[in-house]
Amino acid sequence: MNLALRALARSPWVFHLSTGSCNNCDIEVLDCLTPRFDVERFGILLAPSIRHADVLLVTGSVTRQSVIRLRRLYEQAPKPCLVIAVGTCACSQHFFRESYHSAEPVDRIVPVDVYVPGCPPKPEAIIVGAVKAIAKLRGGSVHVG
Amino acid sequence: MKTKIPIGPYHPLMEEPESFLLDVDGDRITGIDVRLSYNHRGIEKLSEGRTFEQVPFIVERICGICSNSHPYAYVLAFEDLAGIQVPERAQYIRTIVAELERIHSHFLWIGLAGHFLGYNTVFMWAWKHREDILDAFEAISGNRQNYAVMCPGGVRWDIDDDARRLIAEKIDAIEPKARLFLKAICDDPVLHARLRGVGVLPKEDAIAYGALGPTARASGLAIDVRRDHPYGAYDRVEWDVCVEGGCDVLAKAMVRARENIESIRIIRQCLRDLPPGPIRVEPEEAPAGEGIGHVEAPRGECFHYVRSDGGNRPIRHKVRAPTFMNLPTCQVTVPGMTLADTTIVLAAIDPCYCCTERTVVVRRDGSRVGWGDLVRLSREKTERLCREIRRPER
Amino acid sequence: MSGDRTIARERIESGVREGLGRRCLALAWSSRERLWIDIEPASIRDAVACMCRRLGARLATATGFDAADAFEVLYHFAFDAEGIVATLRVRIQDRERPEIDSVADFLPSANWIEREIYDILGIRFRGHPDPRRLLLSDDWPEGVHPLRRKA
Amino acid sequence: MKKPKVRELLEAARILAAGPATLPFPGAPSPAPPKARGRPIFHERDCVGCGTCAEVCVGKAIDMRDEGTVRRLLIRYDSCIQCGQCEAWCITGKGIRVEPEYDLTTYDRESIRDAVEKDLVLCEGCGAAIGCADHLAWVAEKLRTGAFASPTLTLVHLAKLGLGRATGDKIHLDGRGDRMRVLCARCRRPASLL
Repeated sequence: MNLALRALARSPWVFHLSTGSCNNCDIEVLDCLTPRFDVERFGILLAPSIRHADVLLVTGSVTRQSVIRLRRLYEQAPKPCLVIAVGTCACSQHFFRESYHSAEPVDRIVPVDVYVPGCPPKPEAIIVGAVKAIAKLRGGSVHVG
Repeated sequence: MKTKIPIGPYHPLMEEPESFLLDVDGDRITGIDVRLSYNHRGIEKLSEGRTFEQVPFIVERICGICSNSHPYAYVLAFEDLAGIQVPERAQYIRTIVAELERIHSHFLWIGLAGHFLGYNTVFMWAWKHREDILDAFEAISGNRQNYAVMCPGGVRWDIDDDARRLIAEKIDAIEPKARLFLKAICDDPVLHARLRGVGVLPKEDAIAYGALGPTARASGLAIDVRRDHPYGAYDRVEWDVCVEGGCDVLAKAMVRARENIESIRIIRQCLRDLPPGPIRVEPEEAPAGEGIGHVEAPRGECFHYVRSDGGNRPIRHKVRAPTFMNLPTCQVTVPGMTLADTTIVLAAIDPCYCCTERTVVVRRDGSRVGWGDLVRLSREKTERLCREIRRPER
Repeated sequence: MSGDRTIARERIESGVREGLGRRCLALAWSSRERLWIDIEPASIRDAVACMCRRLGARLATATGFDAADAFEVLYHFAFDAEGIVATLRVRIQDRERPEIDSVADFLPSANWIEREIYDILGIRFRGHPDPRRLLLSDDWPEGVHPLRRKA
Repeated sequence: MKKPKVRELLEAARILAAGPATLPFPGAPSPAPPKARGRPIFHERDCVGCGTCAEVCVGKAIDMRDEGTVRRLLIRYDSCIQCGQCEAWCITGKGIRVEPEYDLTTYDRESIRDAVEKDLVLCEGCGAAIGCADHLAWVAEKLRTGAFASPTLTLVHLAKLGLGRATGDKIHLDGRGDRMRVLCARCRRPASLL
């Protein structure tokens, strides 16, 4: 593992992107930053811009209007970039599959590394997701490209 | 110098995507335009493919923060359509859950407002205390959010003695915190310097734009669905409608902080008076017809219209979320403000885009001033004010 | 409380009958708090003005509905002081070019409501001050309206 | 300026005295309360394979498929919104149960699923699936003596109890002599009337 990857694994910066969610997952993601769960103790920080981020955290069911933005943001992200899909919407779109304004699930648009299903997932589950993402990074099997 | 500044749709802290286009002259904002669609998911259409029993789960996912208000308005509309009388105990449980939700939503807002103003301690404290309410929800309904409490004809989860004790405990724990925030908003000089006279929505404009909830009540418009169109157990408990005449962001903050106290009062009385009995009636076949249900969500009136042709699915389900009416008021409140004040003025209506669009997300490209920059500007202003206010005391 | 409600109901009913006159085609109560009024599409501006200005109602929202043979637009008004929700129903018979007068010029709260109905049902509001797309995505095809029934 | 600051400092001191609010998770487990709605799990013993859960599932996460003599119910957790409808409507009340287990994180969303397989009863006349053996036996037990009105239910129930043979090879229907056989509704008509 090279130095950049090692540094990344020690303090991943996360860019949070909502592609048409109900807000629950987004709030649970923010909840992870608050005292009860406090992921900052693992060096995880929310990044203000995708260009500074190591992890793209996607919530929501990917609407028609947001699909281009999702693709573009992933292109702008410095690689390697991990993608975490948080919530059942982001994993499979569940009933939003049938909606006229839904595009495709996140993993058809960008490669997803870790899925965190749940509606919404508990903050604990999101933390497990982050831990698994870092473990994957250490294992070196991340999409680099 | 006149410029156009796009904000959003994606920025680091506001959890939802939205896009504002500000016309700016120097540091002053002269116009604002809003673009929705990023969060539009087509829920009204999805509803038509589900049975009346399943619809609450869909509307619950319109918005995570009002994940009780939308199902509540829907079941009221369904009960209006089918002429169902809901058991007394269910009415009380519905009221308790609705008020718990209001507390958690207002704490969330107070936290975010604190963050935008540069008081991150407030953000951390408010969100920490909010966890207590979420714990209570998890114990009653099995989920921290999306409680799935409402069902046509009653409620799905009972509040037994253990849950009752737990809720009472959590309420007792959160009350001093709610009072602390209320006092801070009442007498903190920095907050006053920062919020008074900012984002003014005169009463006439509030009426013209059809503002709802705390946004309307902060402009002296005394409307509250809970009192005006009583549902649940609201006409059986004592509480006050919180109205402020300030019309500015401070007044909106005051209304929310005071409503926390009122909600605690309502929950205490409901827990005390919780009558025994069944928690739901099996709804019979819905007749052809139409029904309207509306409830006071934390952000204002949440309005649902349901139409049936006698089958087991709605043929039309209309959802009107409070932010849909509140957001256009930014046409009045934002122009004339400085860039540093924009964040808090926009945040003051407690916008909820997922509700408004019931379904989508957006973003503009090209050079853009991010929400992050605006939050930074906002914080710098607070710091400056802090220094100015501190100085005479030395 | 119930006594007050009866008086309020009578007051609103007579107010509507006086204000709308012959434009009111039908008027019915479905329950103690729900009033339904049918009017002609041509008189929508007068009717909305009467409800909001003369009777002091608040426009809660409007619902568009594709009733197969016609389009319906339902304007829901809340009388907060009386605890009553009144609904004005208009039926637009022209399925090819459904049109109705906009009320957004004198009632800002109707602005987004009408834009939304245009997006999802394609009912054109004559004289709308800002008839742009509100809810649907930028790449949504023109002339397709998701809540219309398939012919 | 001073008074509010004193009040907030007091609060800060109180919080400091109360100790850390942060959960030790993931260092220590953080179990959800027993009522929490996590993932639903099939219980083979109590599931009768009726398919109600697939019918009521809001997220369409449960898939029901009949293949040969086996009915397969499959729940995909990447589509499950944990609403608990499947458990609420389960006809035995125990066939699918929502467990408070919340950690479903995975690298591959195809891997998170649970399935149950149930034996189908096929019509001896046409070979169409009538229902699951357990389901028919469950209905027969509910109906008690009333089940004797239906040879299909009776035969399947008796076979379940180890008395006799329920399903056999496909036969050629020739009138009332075939009434005491396991038949679907469509084949039952000619067998009873002709």
